[in-house]
Amino acid sequence: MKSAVVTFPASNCNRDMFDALEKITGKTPYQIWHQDSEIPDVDLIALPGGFSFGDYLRCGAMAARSPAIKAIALHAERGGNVIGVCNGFQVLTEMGLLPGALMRNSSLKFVCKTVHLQVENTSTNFTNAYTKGQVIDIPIAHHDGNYFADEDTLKILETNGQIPFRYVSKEGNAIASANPNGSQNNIAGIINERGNVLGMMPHPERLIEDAQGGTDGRGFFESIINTLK
Amino acid sequence: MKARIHITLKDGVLDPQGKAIQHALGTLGFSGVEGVRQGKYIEIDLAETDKSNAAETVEKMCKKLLSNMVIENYSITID
Amino acid sequence: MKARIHITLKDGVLDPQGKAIQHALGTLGFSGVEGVRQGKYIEIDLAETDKSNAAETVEKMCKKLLSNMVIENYSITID
Amino acid sequence: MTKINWNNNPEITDDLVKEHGLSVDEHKLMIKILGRKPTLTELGIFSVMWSEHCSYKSSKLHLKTLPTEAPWVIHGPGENAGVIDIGDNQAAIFKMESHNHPSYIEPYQGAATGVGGILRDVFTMGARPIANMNALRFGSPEHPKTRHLLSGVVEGIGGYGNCVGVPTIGGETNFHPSYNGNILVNAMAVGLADQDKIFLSAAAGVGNPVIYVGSKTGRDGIHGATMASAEFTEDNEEKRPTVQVGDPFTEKLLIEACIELMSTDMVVAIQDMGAAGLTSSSVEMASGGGVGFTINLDNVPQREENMTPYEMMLSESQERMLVVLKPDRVGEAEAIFKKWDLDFAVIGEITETGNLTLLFEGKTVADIPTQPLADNSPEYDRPWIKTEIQPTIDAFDIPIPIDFRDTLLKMINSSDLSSREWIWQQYDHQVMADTIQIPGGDAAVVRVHGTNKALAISTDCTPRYCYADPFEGGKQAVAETWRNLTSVGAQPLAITDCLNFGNPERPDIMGQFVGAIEGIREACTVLDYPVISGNVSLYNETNGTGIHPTPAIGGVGLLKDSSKMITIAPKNEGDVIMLIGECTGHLGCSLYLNIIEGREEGAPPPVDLTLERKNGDFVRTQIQKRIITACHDVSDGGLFVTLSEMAMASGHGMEITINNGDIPIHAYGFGEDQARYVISVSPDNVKGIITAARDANVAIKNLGIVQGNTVNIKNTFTITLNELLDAHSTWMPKYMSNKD
Ligand SMILES: Nc1ncnc2c1ncn2[C@@H]1O[C@H](COP(=O)(O)OP(=O)(O)O)[C@@H](O)[C@H]1O
Ligand SMILES: [Mg+2]
Repeated sequence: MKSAVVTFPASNCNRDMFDALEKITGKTPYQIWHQDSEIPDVDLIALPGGFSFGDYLRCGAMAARSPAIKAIALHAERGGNVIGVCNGFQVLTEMGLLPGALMRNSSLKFVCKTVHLQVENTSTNFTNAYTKGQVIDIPIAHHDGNYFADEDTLKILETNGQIPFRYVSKEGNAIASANPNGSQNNIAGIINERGNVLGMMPHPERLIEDAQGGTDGRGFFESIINTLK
Repeated sequence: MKARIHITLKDGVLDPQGKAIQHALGTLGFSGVEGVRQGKYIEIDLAETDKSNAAETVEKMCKKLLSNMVIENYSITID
Repeated sequence: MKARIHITLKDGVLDPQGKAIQHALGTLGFSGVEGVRQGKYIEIDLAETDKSNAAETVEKMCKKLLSNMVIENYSITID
Repeated sequence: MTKINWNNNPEITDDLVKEHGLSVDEHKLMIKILGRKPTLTELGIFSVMWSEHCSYKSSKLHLKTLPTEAPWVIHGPGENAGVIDIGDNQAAIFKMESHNHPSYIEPYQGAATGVGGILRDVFTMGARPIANMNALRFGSPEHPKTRHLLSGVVEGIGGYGNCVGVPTIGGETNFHPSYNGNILVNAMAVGLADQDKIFLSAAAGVGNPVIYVGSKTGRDGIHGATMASAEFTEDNEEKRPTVQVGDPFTEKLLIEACIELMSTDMVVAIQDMGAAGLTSSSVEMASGGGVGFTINLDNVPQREENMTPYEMMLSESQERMLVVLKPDRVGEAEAIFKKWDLDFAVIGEITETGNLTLLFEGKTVADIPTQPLADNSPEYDRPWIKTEIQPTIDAFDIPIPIDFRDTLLKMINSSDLSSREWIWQQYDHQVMADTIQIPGGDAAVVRVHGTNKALAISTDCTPRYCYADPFEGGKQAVAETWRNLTSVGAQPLAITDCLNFGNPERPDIMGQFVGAIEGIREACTVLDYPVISGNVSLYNETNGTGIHPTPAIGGVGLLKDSSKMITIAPKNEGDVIMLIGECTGHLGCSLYLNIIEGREEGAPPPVDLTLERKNGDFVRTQIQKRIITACHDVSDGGLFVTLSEMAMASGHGMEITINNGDIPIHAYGFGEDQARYVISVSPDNVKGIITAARDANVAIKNLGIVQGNTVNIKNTFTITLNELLDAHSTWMPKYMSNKD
């Protein structure tokens, strides 16, 4: 699988994403600078976490107006896979590739911890390596992960299975106490209707080796590889 | 010229900051606070000297960058 | 009553957000932007019906919670 | 003789000199160095260079006595940060620094800029920062400002560190009324570099360009003296010092741009602009290299209008660096900073005069020989008196609790011993994907990227011990970091210190300082654990009451094989819990005495450094052999607290039998004797480790086994894990959600 990682000014998980992709796919990813207007032909473009442009004004807002964004949108339009993790998810919503917005956490505090996620839909490009209903542990680290969309949008997301991941309790219940940021319907990640663009707040790239405390993040990258087979 | 822009959340969009302020005001003993909404206030100094040109430019700035139309409204004053 | 509060950075205090916005507007092709400052705009709905009481209360709110007096100024309008 | 522009220059009166914090003798010395009266700009430069903060005038004499060398030390104190060899041509670079006063005035920005400053000290040497730590002291929880300060400081540290993408992986947090009016915010940064790519600050090469990069200069944080001299400036605008605001976005760009610049061979010298900004950076670079600098202040990127030379030289605007480049490389360097959207300006060049010569609007506004300015700064041997030794408290004089359950729960639900998760959850402790031990254990551990090695880091100090006995307290602070590094299996290598004390002009405070330094010296010597960088923060007091002496120590150790790292959590039911070291039941100065009896008194536990070394070396060896599977040193709260913390971390209970002999059980369980560790080993290895301990002459005791879901200390108490977790985890969130 050929992949590329985009770096915006003050992206800070670009190296982590790059390393994870390199380790799991066995191929060195391309690096895209936010000012590149042309991007290589790849199977996956990853928008990493961080604080692009300091998260000033709104998280992801300035990054979503970068020169590289047009090419990324075109890639998605042609059916190419795009993932956005954390700040990358915020950029995808600001670009309009995914619906809704990510608001300040309801606690108003940055939160870094490991949460339980339930994989609800395993027929997507990004989740097929997991089993349906599986509860996985993944770290989160964000200040603005509180997903918001209007009711109509939420309804569509729910009925189309566009919510592959939800914050749940250890037992797999999407209850309020398992929700780390106030997201509507405990949403941790969403996918576009066509199924080739995914945004999620948790960081799978931080959990791909035992030394990091587990390997629950691997399935996410392995799914994309499976899709391309 | 100076443009003053108010960016506020649309009705129906939840406002975690406003909610938290309202709660905090309550704990501080302020009663009768029925609602709090937090928005942004941006001041821009422009080289432009024509008011309507300025308004037009700032309108574009809001659409292109300053506000997120999915969740926010904006209003502009020029002086 | 409704109180509208503007919270802005004091003169001379660095405004990283404003600076970044100014820069971004430049890259988007807006010229003639000479300065950008970002502040907060807060709307509070109050049960209070007396304007001067309201003003007094909101003043207290600003001092106690809403603004950081070390680096920020505030201004209040009531209507 | 250079012509000096006397226009707009006020007469330098004695009052003005005094307002700049300089003594009569210092004024005379200044005139002697210059051979004439100073200009206002020069007075400002002297005043900041000779301030306690920059010149270490009260502390130098004593700091010189600290051990700073070892075969693995590459650069000790004197550079921006210390550098140690960690093998394979790699180096760890670290330092700790205080930002106490700014954090009290504006907790968010004060703490944030503290993090920014210490990061720059580390990456200016060519290192990529890989970990942040923070050592925090707040006033009593009941004090009306504590909640606000704690919340702001933590948010500020997170706001900055999270954005720049350096994980904040540990620290320590104390509450005590002595910090009510003067909190301590000490930030430590650790970086990684190749040994052949370390950059120093000494400038060289007459004619080489001096470059300013980063953010523009504003009137931020200008020395308080400006207030007094405001009437001398041209415009009448209010000139009170403005709070420095951190811009982590710019810092992140600066890190990346500097690392990119330093990967080339263009850089001759580089230095961050820290305290006293452009002044200290240019003076240190010039004097360090025995050269002069001519700077044209008109070329300094400025954020505000009508800035005077005085203001530019004294501004503490953040996120700025000074670089000396090789000739003819300006274009290449500029391209890098342009790519990262940072200000870049050639502001001067290296001269052979040895002077710092400042030009402004075509005139010379200052011309100071840098060598005497930097090196002949005053040095004081301040009078001091030795701290009175406290009596040793007899454990038999301390009542035995009626209910041990309540006692333990009360202790772990206290401000001193409760979980700090509320704090570290606000820090991204995993960015860079190399954190292999997150906060909550003894030492934080990060992998050396792309290798099998890892660095262990811990910050420690027990101020109540230091107050009772600065010498023992100084020893203990060093020993505790050493123990914490040992507990995860690392070889401790070196420390940085951040010495926070009250007013050095008071002989009792100076006595605390001298005592603590002696203790640190002794511990570093015996443990082979040199001081490679540090910072002194004096005058930490309000209304004449000093803080508890707080020599915060940051220790760094190396794990050559990171797979051998262990945590405080025993893994398996049936594992055997053992105690290394001796219990004498020392309750003086203990948290038990404080929390349960409300008494702060007595001698602190003595630190036997030879014993520390022997026990620690034994533990480390057994971890390296994979015999010990979990380890936690015994510190605040004593043995019962240590056992509880291990149980909570593991999710398993324990069955423990205590043979306390002649020692009262509460003293055995809550005493704070040093040089102790609780370990777990698999049943198969018990015999072996007992033999090995006997051979090494190390005290070892079998305490019990890992089992069930209660911590059961036979004949003393039984508490379920849930009760423990509830007590331990709730204090801080509850405290912080209670707005007042
Ligand atoms: N301000 C802080 N920031 C991050 N971690 C902290 C902070 N304060 C305490 N911790 C973490 O909480 C744990 C317990 O701290 P402490 O009781 O000081 O440990 P020890 O007694 O082993 O030195 C440690 O892992 C420490 O790193
Ligand atoms: Mg410890």
